[in-house]
Amino acid sequence: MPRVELSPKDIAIKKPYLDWGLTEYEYDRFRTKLGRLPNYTEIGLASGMWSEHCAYKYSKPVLKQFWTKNERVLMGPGEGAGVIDIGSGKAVVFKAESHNHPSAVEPYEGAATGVGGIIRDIFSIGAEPVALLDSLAFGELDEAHTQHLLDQIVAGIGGYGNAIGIPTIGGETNFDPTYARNPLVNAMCIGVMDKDAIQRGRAAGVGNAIIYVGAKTGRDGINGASFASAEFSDAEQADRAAVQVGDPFMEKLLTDACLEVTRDHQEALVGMQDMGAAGLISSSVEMADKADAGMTINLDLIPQRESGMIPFEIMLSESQERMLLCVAAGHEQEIIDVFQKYDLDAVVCGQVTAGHRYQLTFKNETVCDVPVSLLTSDAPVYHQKGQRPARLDQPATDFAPEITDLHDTWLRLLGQPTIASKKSIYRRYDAQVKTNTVVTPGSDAGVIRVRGTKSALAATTDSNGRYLYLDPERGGALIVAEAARNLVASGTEPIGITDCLNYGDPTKPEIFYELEESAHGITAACKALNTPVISGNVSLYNETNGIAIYPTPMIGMVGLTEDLHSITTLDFKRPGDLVYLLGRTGADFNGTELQKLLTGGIAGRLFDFDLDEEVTVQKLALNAIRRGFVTAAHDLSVGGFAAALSEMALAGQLGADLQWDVPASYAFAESAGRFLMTVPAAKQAEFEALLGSRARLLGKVTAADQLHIQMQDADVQLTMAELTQAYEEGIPCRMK
Amino acid sequence: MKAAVLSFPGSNCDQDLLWALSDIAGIPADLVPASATDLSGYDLVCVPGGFSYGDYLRSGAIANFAPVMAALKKHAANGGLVLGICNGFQILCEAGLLPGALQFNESLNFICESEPLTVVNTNTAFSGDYQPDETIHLPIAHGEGNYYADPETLAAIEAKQQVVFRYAANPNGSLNDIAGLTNAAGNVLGMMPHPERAVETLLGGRDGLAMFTALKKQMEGAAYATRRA
Amino acid sequence: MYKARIYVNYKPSVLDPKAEVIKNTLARTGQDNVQSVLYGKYFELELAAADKDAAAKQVDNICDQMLANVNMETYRFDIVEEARA
Amino acid sequence: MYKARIYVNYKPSVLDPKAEVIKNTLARTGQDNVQSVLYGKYFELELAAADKDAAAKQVDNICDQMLANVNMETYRFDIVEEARA
Ligand SMILES: Nc1ncnc2c1ncn2[C@@H]1O[C@H](COP(=O)(O)OP(=O)(O)O)[C@@H](O)[C@H]1O
Ligand SMILES: [Mg+2]
Repeated sequence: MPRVELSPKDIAIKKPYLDWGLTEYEYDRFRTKLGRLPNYTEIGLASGMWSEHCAYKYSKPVLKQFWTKNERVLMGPGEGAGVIDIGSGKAVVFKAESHNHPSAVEPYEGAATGVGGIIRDIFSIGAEPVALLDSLAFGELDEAHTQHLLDQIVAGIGGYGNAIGIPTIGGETNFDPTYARNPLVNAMCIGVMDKDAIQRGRAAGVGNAIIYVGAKTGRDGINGASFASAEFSDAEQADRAAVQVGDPFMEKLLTDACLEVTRDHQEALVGMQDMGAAGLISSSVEMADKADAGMTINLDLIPQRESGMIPFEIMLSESQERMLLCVAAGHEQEIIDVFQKYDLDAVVCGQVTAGHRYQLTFKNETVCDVPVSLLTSDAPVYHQKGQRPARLDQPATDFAPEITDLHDTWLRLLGQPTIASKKSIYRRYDAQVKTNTVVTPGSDAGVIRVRGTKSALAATTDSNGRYLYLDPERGGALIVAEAARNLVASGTEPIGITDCLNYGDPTKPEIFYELEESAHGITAACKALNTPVISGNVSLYNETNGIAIYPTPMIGMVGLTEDLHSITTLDFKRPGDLVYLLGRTGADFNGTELQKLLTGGIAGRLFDFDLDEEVTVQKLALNAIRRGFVTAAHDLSVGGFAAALSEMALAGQLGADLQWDVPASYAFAESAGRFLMTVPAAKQAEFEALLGSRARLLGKVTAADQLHIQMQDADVQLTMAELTQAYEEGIPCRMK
Repeated sequence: MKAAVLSFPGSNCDQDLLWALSDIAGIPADLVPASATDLSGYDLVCVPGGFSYGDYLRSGAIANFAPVMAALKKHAANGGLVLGICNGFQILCEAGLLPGALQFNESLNFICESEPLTVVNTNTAFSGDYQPDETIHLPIAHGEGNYYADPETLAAIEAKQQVVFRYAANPNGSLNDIAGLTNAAGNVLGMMPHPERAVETLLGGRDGLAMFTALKKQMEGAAYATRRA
Repeated sequence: MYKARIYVNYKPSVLDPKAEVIKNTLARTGQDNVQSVLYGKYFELELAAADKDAAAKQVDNICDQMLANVNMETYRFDIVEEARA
Repeated sequence: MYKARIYVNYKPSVLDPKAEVIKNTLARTGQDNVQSVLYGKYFELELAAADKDAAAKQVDNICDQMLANVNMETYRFDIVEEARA
């Protein structure tokens, strides 16, 4: 049964838009601003463009507070991705995107198309995509459903990234019951380009051509938020796929062709944008909007994979691997020839027009004629009022763990999936294709060299919903600080962030409070660490049966070093090196992995966090690395000292003999602003002079096959075999 | 002396190989598209890793239908050197230039890892700069690297000492731990591990370099021989 | 003993990049008389069951839960009774 | 117009890891009455040809050269004539 397009009057009466995610108020707003009853296509376009994904109608007021500019930022949020100057005439481009919902429905393809989408954002700026990262969160790994999701999501990420040939250099994988039915799948892509070749998604210049490039448009992906299933007969439903299938082969060709266009046809190319959420409509109308222009598109010219598609479907399809270009009039064939060389469809489908109207024709009829602004800047913005959740005002009493068997607790903690080795995950990603990867997954950050320079870029993704659940603001700041700590430990200076804001339903005041407060925390830390937000993405409504996930902003951060020698990894290098702990450790146990392990959940007031002190320690740590005092460095975060020390020993296959005059439980505290570092004896004096009281000498790296740590109330020996078993088997043994 | 690096739609290690040959090993090399029909003038033809044509049917299967394959087969038949790495190995098997086939890894998962290999045959144009039975470490990155050949074929391969590299800790289920082997004539080598990813200390090791230095010597010698003749 | 022959295919609205590549390659090698390509999976299961209906019920369940991804694939099967070997 | 229905399977001597996984999973979920699993590929080609023999010859060639790797796979097909649409 073909879709029936209701008449404007019937739309007003039958209100199909309610099923597409538009409210009664929004329909009225659209109609009033338009000055007449919208037709089926027009109101359909509104449902896509006025969705949270395109209009940020709930999150805009929050995102406004982000700090987005410093002297290095060449382009901030607003385009496909942000751009930062990295010297030597080069710039780094990066962005992250969430694909939580598609991955919950269809884990392999959902994750794969998430990767495909973020890659397009990067090359649409004109940058060569050089690295990928991911950030994953799942429920408890003992559940068969979680095992299936993990296996398939990882397969999907690898399936796309490996095939297209972009190395996945890092990521994170967290486990907590809060994500059991709502996994988080965030992907980040990094690109490198000449800084004077930045491309924007603009459709300027009356008479210039709009060119559609890439895969044909099908009916896949249009029954998301805006396309209610109630409208289909069962037979149609059976034929209709809820998800798209990614085609990395096509995207590889698309990447190469688009980069060739930006490189060799600068004078012909006016603007370029990928077709992401809300497909053709969002890319085209945003390009017109950014250039303050009008546009007309002839839908008969859009390459279509299926017959009988109506304008609504063509415009809102989220078929993958498609791009939209604006090309100077007269240069159309020149550009089409480039794409044809790569066996890709490229067709002129529209023009930039004078005035500000957005017009669509279909079978010689005008099916949409609205002001550009009606679909863009006229979208509603809601100023929600947050309400502080009660749990924050009545925190449980502080968790005060008593460690009776340090040996046993240590090994059990090390084997927790959130702490344990992620090797079984990242070994399924090609980390080295393009032969730039200096540090592969397994250390604090992935590091790639920048070809043609002496520089390297480090990158990390970090999140911790537990901290934010206990304190959204402080947790938000903590997570930015942790990301920066990872980059510093790798010997690079943090230069900027991207984010994915994964939250529940923003119309609930308590959820909105979490969103707003965490943005405060993120902003404070970004300013203190000099890491502006240059791009990002919002994923709301992460709820199951009305229960939201923990507020989980994901921070993707990039660091820079102009000296390859400063790159540092976490593995112990040589017996005899001195082991130092930087920063202060307190009785900080609320929200920790230890609390989760011993009590089954998290509760209490999140521990204090001194942002200024964090900045100071990070500066000192980076300074020490740059001056060549440090042979290995590792930040302390989830799992605290115990996790970090074990990782250093395991990675270097060397032991250590240490004394630390604090209670045994402190081995698991997650106090911020700390690093473990090893220093050759010859550098001891210089190192100590630089660090002063902020570094405490604990002992030495040894050739022994074990860690020996003497603490105030415990003396523990852990053999390499025990540590390996706990750490390496933590995830695989639960996957069986 | 000149090398060609073939580039199929979907190849993604072509630039890496080009870099290893020309910038690191000092072997002049060109990127040659799959649409080319002539490979004369090249002493060595390299078939790089990646996912040619998406590897959607079977890895390497569609690449066999590219125009350049006729020229590659001719080059090989004339005794020219051919090196296939990863997807290149798969393509050479599909094209019948090497015996056997590459199946899904036993675990069914893609594996990216540094693997210890034993160089079991140093009497080839590709491996002369390694020590007999030397252990080297090369990265692997593949989902379909599980070498299979029927029993007779396998016996013939072993009898003629065509195996050049064996895995020290078989990661993918390959029969006889085969990581790389030549054709009977010895001028065509296919291997799943990536020597081109192991030519710089900065990137974690240089165990792959000896393959390229051996090839360079071989080609220099050959070029000298041709000049004399 | 029953034998189930199961066919799993993408739904028509799903782009199948695999079939596309095969079709294009055939065309490129002069075989453009091949006008459509469908690329699916084929399974054969042998199973013991009380009767054909029971076998069908179990197979249907296996298809739905495991062999096909019903978000984007459809399946069909037939079942034949086999003589015991 | 002819339609070819093509089945490609591993040779019996080749262990198919994918089929093994399915069989083991079935056994693990209590369905050990499933005694064998074969996992193959299934293609449908529609092609114009002078007659059925010509179609069969071309399809056989496509299978041998492209759709199957005869080192480890076997194929079979049947061809039916289709009414023009
Ligand atoms: N999903 C993933 N993809 C890629 N790499 C991962 C993933 N999960 C974890 N890793 C890698 O494993 C290592 C440990 O991760 P994590 O414990 O999150 O590090 P940290 O606590 O230092 O941020 C890092 O090198 C990280 O990049
Ligand atoms: Mg770290």
